[in-house]
Amino acid sequence: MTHKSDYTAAELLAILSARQLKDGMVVFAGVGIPLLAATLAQRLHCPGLTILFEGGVIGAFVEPGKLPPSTNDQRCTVRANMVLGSAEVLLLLQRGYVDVGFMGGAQIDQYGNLNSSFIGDPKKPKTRLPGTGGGNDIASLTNMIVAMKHEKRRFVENVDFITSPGWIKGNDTRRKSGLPAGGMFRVVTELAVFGFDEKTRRMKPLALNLGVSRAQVQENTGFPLEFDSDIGVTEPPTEQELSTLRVLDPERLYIA
Amino acid sequence: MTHKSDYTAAELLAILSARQLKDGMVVFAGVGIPLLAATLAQRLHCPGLTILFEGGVIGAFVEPGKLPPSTNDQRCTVRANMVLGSAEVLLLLQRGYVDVGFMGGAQIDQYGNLNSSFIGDPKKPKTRLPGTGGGNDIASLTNMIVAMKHEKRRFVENVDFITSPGWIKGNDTRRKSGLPAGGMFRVVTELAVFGFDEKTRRMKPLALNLGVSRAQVQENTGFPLEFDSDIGVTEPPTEQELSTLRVLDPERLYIA
Amino acid sequence: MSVVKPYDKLRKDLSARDRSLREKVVALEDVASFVRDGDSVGIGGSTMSRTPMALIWALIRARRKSLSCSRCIISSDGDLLFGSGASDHVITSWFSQGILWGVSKVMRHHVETGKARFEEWSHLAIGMRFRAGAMGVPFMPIRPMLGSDVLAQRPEAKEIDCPFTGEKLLLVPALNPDVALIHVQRCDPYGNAQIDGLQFMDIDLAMAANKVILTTERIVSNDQIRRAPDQTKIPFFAVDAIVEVPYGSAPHECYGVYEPMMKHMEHYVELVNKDPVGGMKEYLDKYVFAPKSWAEFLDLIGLEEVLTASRAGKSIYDA
Amino acid sequence: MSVVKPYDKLRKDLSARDRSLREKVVALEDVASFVRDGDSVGIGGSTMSRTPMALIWALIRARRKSLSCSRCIISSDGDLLFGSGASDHVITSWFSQGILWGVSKVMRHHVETGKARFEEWSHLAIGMRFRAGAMGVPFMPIRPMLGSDVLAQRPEAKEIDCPFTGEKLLLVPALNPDVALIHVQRCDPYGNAQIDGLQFMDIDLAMAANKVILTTERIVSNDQIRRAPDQTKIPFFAVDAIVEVPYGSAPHECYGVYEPMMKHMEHYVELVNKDPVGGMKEYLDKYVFAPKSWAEFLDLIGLEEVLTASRAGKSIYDA
Repeated sequence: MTHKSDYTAAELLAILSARQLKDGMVVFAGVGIPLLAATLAQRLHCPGLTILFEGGVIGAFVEPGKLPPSTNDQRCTVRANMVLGSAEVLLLLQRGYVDVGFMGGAQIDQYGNLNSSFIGDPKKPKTRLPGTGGGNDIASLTNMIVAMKHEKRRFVENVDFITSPGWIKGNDTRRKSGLPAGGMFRVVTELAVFGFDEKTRRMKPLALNLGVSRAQVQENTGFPLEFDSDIGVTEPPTEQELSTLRVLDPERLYIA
Repeated sequence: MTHKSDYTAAELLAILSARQLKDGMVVFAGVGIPLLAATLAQRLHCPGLTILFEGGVIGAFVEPGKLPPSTNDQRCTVRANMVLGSAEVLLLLQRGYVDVGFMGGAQIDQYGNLNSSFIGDPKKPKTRLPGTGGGNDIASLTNMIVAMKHEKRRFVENVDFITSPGWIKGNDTRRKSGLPAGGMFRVVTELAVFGFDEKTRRMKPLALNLGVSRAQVQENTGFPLEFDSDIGVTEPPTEQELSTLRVLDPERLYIA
Repeated sequence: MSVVKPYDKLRKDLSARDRSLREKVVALEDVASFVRDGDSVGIGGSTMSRTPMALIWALIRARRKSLSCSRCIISSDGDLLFGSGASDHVITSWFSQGILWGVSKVMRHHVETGKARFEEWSHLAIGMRFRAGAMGVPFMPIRPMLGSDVLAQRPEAKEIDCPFTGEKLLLVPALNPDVALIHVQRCDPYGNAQIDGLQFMDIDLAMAANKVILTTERIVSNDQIRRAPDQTKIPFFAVDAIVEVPYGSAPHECYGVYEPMMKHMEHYVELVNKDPVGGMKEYLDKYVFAPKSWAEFLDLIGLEEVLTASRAGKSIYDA
Repeated sequence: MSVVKPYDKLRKDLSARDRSLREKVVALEDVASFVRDGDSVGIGGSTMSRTPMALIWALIRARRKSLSCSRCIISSDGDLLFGSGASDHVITSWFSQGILWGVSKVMRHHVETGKARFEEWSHLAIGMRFRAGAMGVPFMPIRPMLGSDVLAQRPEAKEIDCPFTGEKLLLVPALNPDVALIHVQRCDPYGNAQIDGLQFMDIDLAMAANKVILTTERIVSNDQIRRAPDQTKIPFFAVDAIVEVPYGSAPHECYGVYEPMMKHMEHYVELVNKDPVGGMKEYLDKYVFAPKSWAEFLDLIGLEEVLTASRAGKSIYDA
């Protein structure tokens, strides 16, 4: 069994997220940890995982050591089943062909809304961030898994700006906004794995990572969390998961 | 000089319509006489004529003796610049890339409206005709040339059913219906060539074919025509036009 | 009632489909089990080109009925669907056997006697209805049909004033057939399909339908597909069943493989236009119900005609 | 005022273009004459892929200004457009140098000081804006952006209740740029263009724009195009000027030809993110204004890096 000192936070993130994917799924993956985790899943328990990339790719097998610098690069198309226009691949989400959208996040709130546009007032922002890309489309149209670093400034009660909608203001506000399908499903961090309450749609810890306490999770979160008394603990990364992951990213672009 | 007995009505139609086309034009051609006339123009005065076909073809050169049985057949694609989806080629009309739409017609009225859907009451039709195909789209979206046989039952005051709109009810009724672009431009028959009055949008003879009298044209037309006193006469087919045409359609599929 | 599926229903139906990477090759006699009486059926190709004739033949043999069939331009396949009783409703822009033979007497017989409906839209309207369906939106805006009597017959479409420009526009409703029937030149056992040459509306149709049955001139390996992924036109997860049927469009054409088998077409037209009921029965008995297999049907068309059509079909690449 | 061109204007502008079959090859130094200060400019490719870098380089050298630039995802090309003063308005879904380097300091500097505007739409929304423009309709319906603050910032879009289903929908306005800049692998002297691999939104962009300038890795004969007409992605009559520019996307990538020139990109990012004003000036002086030709610019990137990128670019076909 591996110990916490055997892997980085990013490696843990990649492995725990990879485990969320099931064989035969159609998953729309963002760049970075999602791309890496989906590719990892493909090489472990999901040989029939179909990965979609925003640049217009269906069913690629990214080559070890040749991670693409974005999901719009030709490296994303290696051994793909289909290469198509980028609007077309996004429309697959709208039509409903995709099981899971899988993204990273910069800032998230209690309802799973993501911000990647502004820090501070959008009219006079402290920081202008790069924006949505396909994030808004993916989050609006399918079930989402987000992998992100767990810091208090990233886990806030309400995001400054909803770039990619989660459950908006909870309850049925997402559906009422015109988004009846999909929604935030899982958030994976180096501390824990989260789901969302079926009714209130607030974020809820599902399992703690090995060696992480409830207090530690709460301390790093900007809003109150409710822990079930019987909350479980995630299995730590296996040797096989770690070694496969490291073959994929030998330069440690995303797992450092 | 050729004489009237040297060519068929269909040959005259094809040749007079071909002359309406100018080099460099982008023309959307229907099957039959239009396809033949556009191909003829390409081989005579319009080597740079770009012919579009409904099946999804840009810039084809149909082979002599290999006339396609429809504009959706592979023979339409010979030496084309581009083959694309049939919705895409129709959208080129909507966007405005096409100079002229060129069709045959079964029944036309004083405002250039075409009927290819019903004879009699559409609710209980005497005859159900094949319908619009791309005709409605072409007529709605671009400047039209129609080549058709001149018979009283085909040239009616008002068509039973507007399948492909010309000037609707004349004046600005076409624009008011939501069709500000294009409109019926020329009608070519074995008797005469017609245009449309700039204001009233009624059909108007522009030139008589050789040996055809005004009375003969009026007799074969189901609505009153106004002839300018100085109305001209079209040049009869030349030997070169006829021989080139006959090479294109050696089996006389369309020129019999 | 609106003809448009509500988004909830559209998503629910699609998420219930098995979209995993799996082999889906079946026999031609099995495809009828994918289609229920009363289904709406989208038909690929156009006129006499890449018509999924073997699939239509198989559905008629299985005595499917009350199908509502949509196709951009329908020809003798439409005749057979009406004449066999498989369909009593066709949605299309043009319906006859082919321009060379005038007006189909079979279509006329069924429509003029009220036995069946021929619902007419403009060609672009049909395309945009499939496209809206493919995109997961309830409509597409277009300009054609405005001002015409084609529109006057179509209460299913809605005229609006554009909220941006104030112009008149027509919204045509999404069409999401229960099943799409499509014939392609090649696909792999998962359903990744490549279509050469004329595409017609097949890509939108495939993405719009809730089930896709492909026939293919040949099945190739997934490796071959992955060598040129930008040639894939329909992704495997939109496909539910695959049958390898060489000459699967006969007597119609398949781009780059064979031209229409015109002698058989002329024989067909003569038979049914002389007598749209008796002639049709004779044709169906002899060419659809009697043969034991598609190969036997091809044999009835005749080897010489099949070879002539093949030679002409490949000549597209000589020019 | 609506951002959408009325249909009358759209048609009039297009009919004024010379769409005849004619040769259109020009020199790189001539392309600036096709673009006026203040024009709206659509940029092909995405992120670091098939970016029309040589065209942007030429426009900056010609001191074009006040361009309103739209691109699905914009990267260091956006930096250069802001940093050089060529553009003060970018319409996109994502703007940074590339995911590897965090947030662009150049973008931040210009946007946060109010020197320039970064107008954000969802990725699909940008695509559907080009598509509406390409189709000659004033809008397309989509579902994303609803419920988000991205929409709250975009009064140009209109929320409606669907007239068919009653559902909420968003209508995004057509985008018809004055000029599109697109880089392709090959085209003929008329402008029939083939694009291998990733297409991004280039086809819609080309059809939507009122003028298209292509750079191409190589010019091929019209005969070669006509041998495989189903590989043509942009028809000649949508194209107004063509420049043959090998490595015309450098230091970005061109599918199947070269990967990004990452050492140069890293050098660039380091320079401008350290000092978005001075570093940018230094970069522009050295790499944009000083070289006498595009070949000289490539020489500054360095032969070894260009060759490395080429070898990697072609390896896509080995896998």
